[in-house]
Amino acid sequence: MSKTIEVRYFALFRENAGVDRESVTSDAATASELFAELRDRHGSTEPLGHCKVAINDEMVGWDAPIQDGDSILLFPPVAGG
Amino acid sequence: MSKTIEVRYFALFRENAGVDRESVTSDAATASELFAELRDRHGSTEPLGHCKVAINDEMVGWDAPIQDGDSILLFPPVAGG
Amino acid sequence: MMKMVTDPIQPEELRRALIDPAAGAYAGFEGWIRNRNEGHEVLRLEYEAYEPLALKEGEKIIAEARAKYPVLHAHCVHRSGMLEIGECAVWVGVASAHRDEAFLACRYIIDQVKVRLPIWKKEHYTDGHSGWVNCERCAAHG
Amino acid sequence: MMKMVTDPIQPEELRRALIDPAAGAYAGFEGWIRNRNEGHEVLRLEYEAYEPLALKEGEKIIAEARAKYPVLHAHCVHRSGMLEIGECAVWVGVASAHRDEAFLACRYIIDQVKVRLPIWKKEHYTDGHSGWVNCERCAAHG
Repeated sequence: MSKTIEVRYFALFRENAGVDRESVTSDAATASELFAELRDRHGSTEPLGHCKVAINDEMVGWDAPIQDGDSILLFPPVAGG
Repeated sequence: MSKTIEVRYFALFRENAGVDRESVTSDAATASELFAELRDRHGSTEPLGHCKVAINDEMVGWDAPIQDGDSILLFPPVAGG
Repeated sequence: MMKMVTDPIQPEELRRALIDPAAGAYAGFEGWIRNRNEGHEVLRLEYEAYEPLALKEGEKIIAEARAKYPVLHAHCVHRSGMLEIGECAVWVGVASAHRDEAFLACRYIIDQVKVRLPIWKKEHYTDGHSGWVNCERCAAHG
Repeated sequence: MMKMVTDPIQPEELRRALIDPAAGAYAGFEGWIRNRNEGHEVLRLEYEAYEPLALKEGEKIIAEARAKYPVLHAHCVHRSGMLEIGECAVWVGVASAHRDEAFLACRYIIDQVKVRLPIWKKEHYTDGHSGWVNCERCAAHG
Protein backbone atom coordinates (compact mmCIF):
# COMPACT_ATOMS: atom_id res chain seq x y z
CA MET A 1 0.00 0.00 0.00
CA SER A 2 1.51 3.26 -1.12
CA LYS A 3 2.22 5.96 1.52
CA THR A 4 3.20 9.55 1.26
CA ILE A 5 5.95 10.42 3.72
CA GLU A 6 8.41 13.21 4.33
CA VAL A 7 12.08 12.22 4.19
CA ARG A 8 14.76 14.41 5.74
CA TYR A 9 18.46 14.07 4.89
CA PHE A 10 21.36 15.18 7.11
CA ALA A 11 25.02 16.02 6.59
CA LEU A 12 26.47 13.90 3.74
CA PHE A 13 23.03 12.46 2.91
CA ARG A 14 21.72 16.00 2.43
CA GLU A 15 24.66 16.90 0.24
CA ASN A 16 24.14 13.77 -1.84
CA ALA A 17 20.40 14.30 -2.19
CA GLY A 18 20.83 17.99 -2.96
CA VAL A 19 17.82 18.79 -0.76
CA ASP A 20 17.31 18.66 3.00
CA ARG A 21 13.82 17.21 2.76
CA GLU A 22 11.38 15.94 0.18
CA SER A 23 8.02 14.25 -0.10
CA VAL A 24 8.26 10.62 -1.17
CA THR A 25 5.65 8.11 -2.25
CA SER A 26 6.75 4.65 -1.26
CA ASP A 27 5.60 1.06 -0.67
CA ALA A 28 8.35 0.47 1.90
CA ALA A 29 6.99 -1.28 5.01
CA THR A 30 10.00 -0.51 7.24
CA ALA A 31 12.70 2.12 7.62
CA SER A 32 15.34 -0.27 6.22
CA GLU A 33 13.25 -0.89 3.12
CA LEU A 34 12.91 2.85 2.62
CA PHE A 35 16.66 3.31 3.09
CA ALA A 36 17.34 0.74 0.35
CA GLU A 37 14.72 2.30 -1.93
CA LEU A 38 16.29 5.73 -1.56
CA ARG A 39 19.91 4.58 -1.97
CA ASP A 40 20.38 6.72 -5.08
CA ARG A 41 19.21 9.77 -3.14
CA HIS A 42 21.27 9.49 0.08
CA GLY A 43 24.11 7.77 -1.78
CA SER A 44 25.27 5.60 1.11
CA THR A 45 27.25 2.40 0.73
CA GLU A 46 27.79 2.38 4.50
CA PRO A 47 26.44 -0.67 6.39
CA LEU A 48 23.00 0.11 7.76
CA GLY A 49 24.33 -0.45 11.29
CA HIS A 50 26.53 2.63 10.96
CA CYS A 51 23.60 4.86 10.06
CA LYS A 52 20.61 5.81 12.19
CA VAL A 53 16.97 6.60 11.60
CA ALA A 54 14.32 8.56 13.43
CA ILE A 55 10.59 8.62 12.81
CA ASN A 56 8.63 11.67 13.88
CA ASP A 57 11.58 12.83 16.05
CA GLU A 58 12.00 9.51 17.85
CA MET A 59 15.11 7.42 17.32
CA VAL A 60 13.93 3.98 16.17
CA GLY A 61 15.41 0.71 14.92
CA TRP A 62 15.70 0.02 11.19
CA ASP A 63 12.87 -2.50 11.41
CA ALA A 64 10.41 0.19 12.57
CA PRO A 65 7.23 0.27 10.44
CA ILE A 66 6.49 3.28 8.25
CA GLN A 67 3.07 4.84 8.16
CA ASP A 68 1.41 7.28 5.86
CA GLY A 69 2.26 10.85 6.86
CA ASP A 70 5.41 9.91 8.81
CA SER A 71 8.48 12.12 8.83
CA ILE A 72 11.56 9.90 8.33
CA LEU A 73 14.99 11.29 9.30
CA LEU A 74 17.99 9.58 7.71
CA PHE A 75 21.27 10.01 9.64
CA PRO A 76 24.68 9.13 8.23
CA PRO A 77 27.29 7.90 10.77
CA VAL A 78 27.40 10.42 13.62
CA ALA A 79 30.52 12.09 15.00
CA GLY A 80 29.80 14.23 18.01
CA GLY A 81 32.39 15.72 20.32
CA MET B 1 77.42 5.24 68.05
CA SER B 2 75.55 8.33 69.13
CA LYS B 3 74.53 10.89 66.47
CA THR B 4 73.10 14.35 66.67
CA ILE B 5 70.26 14.84 64.23
CA GLU B 6 67.49 17.33 63.57
CA VAL B 7 63.98 15.89 63.75
CA ARG B 8 61.05 17.72 62.17
CA TYR B 9 57.43 16.97 63.02
CA PHE B 10 54.42 17.66 60.80
CA ALA B 11 50.68 18.07 61.31
CA LEU B 12 49.50 15.84 64.19
CA PHE B 13 53.08 14.84 65.05
CA ARG B 14 53.97 18.52 65.46
CA GLU B 15 50.93 19.11 67.65
CA ASN B 16 51.82 16.10 69.80
CA ALA B 17 55.49 17.08 70.12
CA GLY B 18 54.61 20.70 70.82
CA VAL B 19 57.50 21.83 68.61
CA ASP B 20 58.01 21.68 64.86
CA ARG B 21 61.66 20.69 65.11
CA GLU B 22 64.24 19.73 67.69
CA SER B 23 67.76 18.46 67.97
CA VAL B 24 67.96 14.84 69.10
CA THR B 25 70.85 12.67 70.23
CA SER B 26 70.17 9.08 69.30
CA ASP B 27 71.74 5.68 68.78
CA ALA B 28 69.09 4.70 66.21
CA ALA B 29 70.62 3.08 63.13
CA THR B 30 67.55 3.44 60.91
CA ALA B 31 64.57 5.72 60.47
CA SER B 32 62.25 3.08 61.90
CA GLU B 33 64.37 2.75 65.03
CA LEU B 34 64.27 6.51 65.48
CA PHE B 35 60.49 6.52 64.99
CA ALA B 36 60.14 3.91 67.77
CA GLU B 37 62.53 5.83 70.01
CA LEU B 38 60.55 9.06 69.60
CA ARG B 39 57.13 7.48 70.05
CA ASP B 40 56.39 9.59 73.14
CA ARG B 41 57.19 12.74 71.16
CA HIS B 42 55.17 12.17 67.94
CA GLY B 43 52.56 10.16 69.82
CA SER B 44 51.67 7.81 66.99
CA THR B 45 50.09 4.40 67.42
CA GLU B 46 49.55 4.27 63.66
CA PRO B 47 51.25 1.36 61.82
CA LEU B 48 54.58 2.50 60.41
CA GLY B 49 53.34 1.73 56.91
CA HIS B 50 50.76 4.53 57.19
CA CYS B 51 53.42 7.09 58.04
CA LYS B 52 56.26 8.38 55.87
CA VAL B 53 59.77 9.61 56.45
CA ALA B 54 62.18 11.84 54.56
CA ILE B 55 65.89 12.36 55.18
CA ASN B 56 67.45 15.61 54.02
CA ASP B 57 64.40 16.36 51.88
CA GLU B 58 64.37 12.99 50.13
CA MET B 59 61.52 10.54 50.69
CA VAL B 60 63.11 7.28 51.92
CA GLY B 61 62.05 3.88 53.20
CA TRP B 62 61.83 3.23 56.95
CA ASP B 63 64.95 1.06 56.78
CA ALA B 64 67.06 3.99 55.56
CA PRO B 65 70.20 4.51 57.67
CA ILE B 66 70.58 7.62 59.80
CA GLN B 67 73.80 9.58 59.85
CA ASP B 68 75.15 12.23 62.12
CA GLY B 69 73.89 15.65 61.05
CA ASP B 70 70.87 14.31 59.12
CA SER B 71 67.56 16.13 59.09
CA ILE B 72 64.76 13.58 59.63
CA LEU B 73 61.19 14.53 58.65
CA LEU B 74 58.41 12.51 60.28
CA PHE B 75 55.13 12.51 58.36
CA PRO B 76 51.83 11.24 59.79
CA PRO B 77 49.39 9.67 57.27
CA VAL B 78 48.98 12.11 54.40
CA ALA B 79 45.67 13.35 52.99
CA GLY B 80 46.13 15.50 49.92
CA GLY B 81 43.37 16.67 47.59
CA MET C 1 21.10 19.03 31.69
CA MET C 2 21.91 18.93 27.96
CA LYS C 3 22.36 22.08 25.92
CA MET C 4 23.06 22.80 22.25
CA VAL C 5 24.67 26.15 21.40
CA THR C 6 26.08 27.97 18.40
CA ASP C 7 28.00 30.62 20.34
CA PRO C 8 31.38 29.76 21.93
CA ILE C 9 31.15 27.48 24.98
CA GLN C 10 32.09 29.21 28.26
CA PRO C 11 33.62 26.44 30.41
CA GLU C 12 34.26 28.62 33.44
CA GLU C 13 30.66 29.77 33.66
CA LEU C 14 29.40 26.21 33.22
CA ARG C 15 31.82 24.85 35.83
CA ARG C 16 30.78 27.48 38.34
CA ALA C 17 27.14 26.47 38.04
CA LEU C 18 28.01 23.02 39.44
CA ILE C 19 29.60 24.24 42.69
CA ASP C 20 27.72 22.64 45.57
CA PRO C 21 28.57 22.51 49.29
CA ALA C 22 27.96 18.74 49.21
CA ALA C 23 30.40 18.19 46.31
CA GLY C 24 33.95 17.04 47.02
CA ALA C 25 34.89 16.26 43.45
CA TYR C 26 34.52 17.83 40.05
CA ALA C 27 35.48 16.12 36.78
CA GLY C 28 35.35 17.98 33.50
CA PHE C 29 35.94 17.07 29.90
CA GLU C 30 36.29 19.24 26.82
CA GLY C 31 36.62 18.28 23.18
CA TRP C 32 38.86 20.77 21.39
CA ILE C 33 39.35 21.26 17.67
CA ARG C 34 42.81 20.01 16.81
CA ASN C 35 44.90 20.79 13.77
CA ARG C 36 45.34 17.22 12.60
CA ASN C 37 43.21 14.11 12.16
CA GLU C 38 44.30 10.76 10.75
CA GLY C 39 47.21 12.33 8.93
CA HIS C 40 45.35 15.32 7.51
CA GLU C 41 46.10 18.93 8.40
CA VAL C 42 42.79 20.38 9.59
CA LEU C 43 41.95 24.05 9.08
CA ARG C 44 38.56 24.13 10.81
CA LEU C 45 35.61 21.90 11.63
CA GLU C 46 31.98 22.33 10.70
CA TYR C 47 29.44 20.76 13.06
CA GLU C 48 25.93 20.02 11.95
CA ALA C 49 23.41 18.95 14.58
CA TYR C 50 19.79 17.98 14.53
CA GLU C 51 18.95 19.84 17.69
CA PRO C 52 15.57 18.42 18.77
CA LEU C 53 16.92 14.88 18.86
CA ALA C 54 20.42 15.83 20.06
CA LEU C 55 18.79 17.41 23.11
CA LYS C 56 16.47 14.47 23.71
CA GLU C 57 19.26 11.88 23.32
CA GLY C 58 21.65 13.99 25.44
CA GLU C 59 19.14 14.17 28.29
CA LYS C 60 18.69 10.41 28.05
CA ILE C 61 22.48 9.86 28.29
CA ILE C 62 22.75 12.14 31.32
CA ALA C 63 19.84 10.34 33.00
CA GLU C 64 21.62 7.02 32.37
CA ALA C 65 24.84 8.38 33.90
CA ARG C 66 22.93 9.57 36.96
CA ALA C 67 21.25 6.19 37.33
CA LYS C 68 24.62 4.39 37.14
CA TYR C 69 26.64 6.73 39.38
CA PRO C 70 25.55 8.75 42.45
CA VAL C 71 26.45 12.23 41.21
CA LEU C 72 25.06 15.57 42.30
CA HIS C 73 25.17 17.39 38.96
CA ALA C 74 25.95 16.36 35.40
CA HIS C 75 25.79 18.78 32.49
CA CYS C 76 26.76 18.64 28.84
CA VAL C 77 26.95 21.38 26.22
CA HIS C 78 27.61 20.76 22.54
CA ARG C 79 28.31 23.44 20.01
CA SER C 80 27.47 23.45 16.31
CA GLY C 81 28.48 25.61 13.36
CA MET C 82 31.97 26.46 12.08
CA LEU C 83 34.71 26.01 14.70
CA GLU C 84 38.34 27.06 14.55
CA ILE C 85 41.41 25.18 15.83
CA GLY C 86 41.61 25.36 19.65
CA GLU C 87 37.90 26.02 20.14
CA CYS C 88 35.75 23.90 22.43
CA ALA C 89 33.18 21.71 20.62
CA VAL C 90 31.79 19.87 23.62
CA TRP C 91 31.92 20.32 27.38
CA VAL C 92 30.95 17.83 30.11
CA GLY C 93 31.00 18.64 33.82
CA VAL C 94 30.13 16.41 36.76
CA ALA C 95 30.09 17.21 40.49
CA SER C 96 29.77 14.50 43.14
CA ALA C 97 30.69 13.69 46.72
CA HIS C 98 33.68 11.52 45.73
CA ARG C 99 35.99 11.46 42.73
CA ASP C 100 35.34 7.95 41.47
CA GLU C 101 31.78 8.59 40.36
CA ALA C 102 32.67 12.03 38.96
CA PHE C 103 35.27 10.52 36.63
CA LEU C 104 33.09 7.55 35.63
CA ALA C 105 29.97 9.61 34.92
CA CYS C 106 31.97 12.19 32.96
CA ARG C 107 33.56 9.46 30.87
CA TYR C 108 30.24 7.71 30.30
CA ILE C 109 28.58 10.90 29.08
CA ILE C 110 31.28 11.89 26.59
CA ASP C 111 31.64 8.34 25.26
CA GLN C 112 27.90 8.09 24.62
CA VAL C 113 27.56 11.63 23.27
CA LYS C 114 30.19 10.86 20.63
CA VAL C 115 28.34 7.85 19.24
CA ARG C 116 24.67 8.56 19.87
CA LEU C 117 23.92 12.24 19.30
CA PRO C 118 22.73 13.19 15.81
CA ILE C 119 25.74 15.41 15.19
CA TRP C 120 28.08 15.33 12.21
CA LYS C 121 31.37 17.03 11.56
CA LYS C 122 33.00 17.99 8.33
CA GLU C 123 36.72 18.56 8.39
CA HIS C 124 38.09 21.30 6.19
CA TYR C 125 41.71 20.56 5.32
CA THR C 126 44.55 22.94 4.56
CA ASP C 127 44.76 21.49 1.04
CA GLY C 128 41.25 22.76 0.25
CA HIS C 129 39.50 19.39 0.50
CA SER C 130 36.91 18.51 3.09
CA GLY C 131 35.33 15.33 4.42
CA TRP C 132 32.65 14.09 6.77
CA VAL C 133 34.20 12.33 9.77
CA ASN C 134 33.35 8.59 10.17
CA CYS C 135 31.80 8.68 6.73
CA GLU C 136 34.53 7.54 4.35
CA ARG C 137 32.29 4.87 2.93
CA CYS C 138 29.09 6.92 2.75
CA ALA C 139 29.83 8.66 -0.53
CA ALA C 140 28.02 7.35 -3.59
CA HIS C 141 31.20 7.63 -5.60
CA GLY C 142 33.49 6.38 -2.82
CA MET D 1 54.20 21.08 36.18
CA MET D 2 53.39 20.94 39.89
CA LYS D 3 52.57 24.06 41.87
CA MET D 4 51.79 24.75 45.53
CA VAL D 5 49.79 27.89 46.33
CA THR D 6 48.18 29.58 49.30
CA ASP D 7 45.94 31.96 47.30
CA PRO D 8 42.70 30.67 45.73
CA ILE D 9 43.19 28.37 42.73
CA GLN D 10 42.06 29.93 39.42
CA PRO D 11 40.86 26.94 37.33
CA GLU D 12 39.97 28.98 34.26
CA GLU D 13 43.41 30.56 34.01
CA LEU D 14 45.09 27.18 34.51
CA ARG D 15 42.88 25.48 31.93
CA ARG D 16 43.57 28.18 29.36
CA ALA D 17 47.31 27.61 29.69
CA LEU D 18 46.86 24.07 28.34
CA ILE D 19 45.14 25.02 25.09
CA ASP D 20 47.21 23.62 22.23
CA PRO D 21 46.39 23.30 18.51
CA ALA D 22 47.44 19.64 18.67
CA ALA D 23 45.08 18.83 21.58
CA GLY D 24 41.71 17.26 20.87
CA ALA D 25 40.85 16.44 24.48
CA TYR D 26 41.03 18.11 27.85
CA ALA D 27 40.27 16.35 31.14
CA GLY D 28 40.18 18.28 34.39
CA PHE D 29 39.69 17.36 38.02
CA GLU D 30 39.08 19.53 41.07
CA GLY D 31 38.87 18.63 44.71
CA TRP D 32 36.34 20.85 46.46
CA ILE D 33 35.80 21.36 50.16
CA ARG D 34 32.52 19.70 51.07
CA ASN D 35 30.34 20.29 54.07
CA ARG D 36 30.33 16.72 55.35
CA ASN D 37 32.81 13.91 55.83
CA GLU D 38 32.13 10.49 57.30
CA GLY D 39 29.06 11.73 59.10
CA HIS D 40 30.56 14.94 60.48
CA GLU D 41 29.38 18.41 59.52
CA VAL D 42 32.48 20.22 58.29
CA LEU D 43 32.90 23.97 58.73
CA ARG D 44 36.25 24.43 56.99
CA LEU D 45 39.44 22.55 56.20
CA GLU D 46 42.99 23.43 57.11
CA TYR D 47 45.71 22.13 54.77
CA GLU D 48 49.29 21.83 55.89
CA ALA D 49 51.91 21.04 53.26
CA TYR D 50 55.63 20.50 53.33
CA GLU D 51 56.24 22.39 50.14
CA PRO D 52 59.76 21.37 49.07
CA LEU D 53 58.83 17.69 49.03
CA ALA D 54 55.26 18.20 47.83
CA LEU D 55 56.67 19.90 44.75
CA LYS D 56 59.33 17.24 44.20
CA GLU D 57 56.87 14.36 44.63
CA GLY D 58 54.25 16.13 42.50
CA GLU D 59 56.72 16.54 39.63
CA LYS D 60 57.60 12.88 39.95
CA ILE D 61 53.91 11.87 39.72
CA ILE D 62 53.38 14.04 36.64
CA ALA D 63 56.49 12.57 34.99
CA GLU D 64 55.12 9.08 35.69
CA ALA D 65 51.76 10.01 34.15
CA ARG D 66 53.51 11.37 31.06
CA ALA D 67 55.58 8.21 30.74
CA LYS D 68 52.47 6.01 30.97
CA TYR D 69 50.18 8.03 28.70
CA PRO D 70 51.00 10.12 25.60
CA VAL D 71 49.71 13.50 26.77
CA LEU D 72 50.69 16.96 25.62
CA HIS D 73 50.36 18.83 28.93
CA ALA D 74 49.70 17.77 32.50
CA HIS D 75 49.56 20.25 35.37
CA CYS D 76 48.62 20.06 39.02
CA VAL D 77 48.11 22.81 41.59
CA HIS D 78 47.51 22.17 45.28
CA ARG D 79 46.50 24.80 47.77
CA SER D 80 47.33 24.97 51.47
CA GLY D 81 46.06 27.04 54.39
CA MET D 82 42.50 27.48 55.64
CA LEU D 83 39.84 26.68 53.04
CA GLU D 84 36.10 27.28 53.18
CA ILE D 85 33.29 25.02 51.93
CA GLY D 86 33.07 25.10 48.13
CA GLU D 87 36.66 26.19 47.62
CA CYS D 88 39.06 24.31 45.35
CA ALA D 89 41.88 22.49 47.19
CA VAL D 90 43.48 20.78 44.23
CA TRP D 91 43.29 21.13 40.45
CA VAL D 92 44.55 18.72 37.78
CA GLY D 93 44.42 19.46 34.04
CA VAL D 94 45.55 17.28 31.15
CA ALA D 95 45.50 18.02 27.41
CA SER D 96 46.14 15.31 24.81
CA ALA D 97 45.33 14.34 21.24
CA HIS D 98 42.63 11.83 22.27
CA ARG D 99 40.32 11.56 25.26
CA ASP D 100 41.38 8.18 26.59
CA GLU D 101 44.85 9.28 27.70
CA ALA D 102 43.56 12.61 29.03
CA PHE D 103 41.15 10.82 31.39
CA LEU D 104 43.67 8.16 32.43
CA ALA D 105 46.53 10.59 33.11
CA CYS D 106 44.23 12.96 35.03
CA ARG D 107 42.98 10.09 37.17
CA TYR D 108 46.48 8.76 37.77
CA ILE D 109 47.74 12.15 38.92
CA ILE D 110 44.93 12.86 41.39
CA ASP D 111 45.00 9.30 42.79
CA GLN D 112 48.75 9.52 43.43
CA VAL D 113 48.66 13.10 44.72
CA LYS D 114 46.14 12.07 47.36
CA VAL D 115 48.34 9.34 48.81
CA ARG D 116 51.90 10.49 48.17
CA LEU D 117 52.21 14.23 48.66
CA PRO D 118 53.27 15.38 52.15
CA ILE D 119 50.02 17.24 52.73
CA TRP D 120 47.72 16.93 55.72
CA LYS D 121 44.26 18.22 56.34
CA LYS D 122 42.52 19.04 59.55
CA GLU D 123 38.76 19.17 59.52
CA HIS D 124 37.06 21.76 61.67
CA TYR D 125 33.56 20.61 62.56
CA THR D 126 30.46 22.64 63.27
CA ASP D 127 30.42 21.26 66.84
CA GLY D 128 33.75 22.94 67.59
CA HIS D 129 35.89 19.81 67.39
CA SER D 130 38.58 19.17 64.82
CA GLY D 131 40.52 16.19 63.53
CA TRP D 132 43.33 15.25 61.19
CA VAL D 133 42.00 13.27 58.23
CA ASN D 134 43.29 9.66 57.89
CA CYS D 135 44.84 9.96 61.33
CA GLU D 136 42.26 8.58 63.72
CA ARG D 137 44.78 6.21 65.20
CA CYS D 138 47.73 8.62 65.35
CA ALA D 139 46.78 10.28 68.58
CA ALA D 140 48.72 9.28 71.70
CA HIS D 141 45.51 9.15 73.66
CA GLY D 142 43.45 7.59 70.82
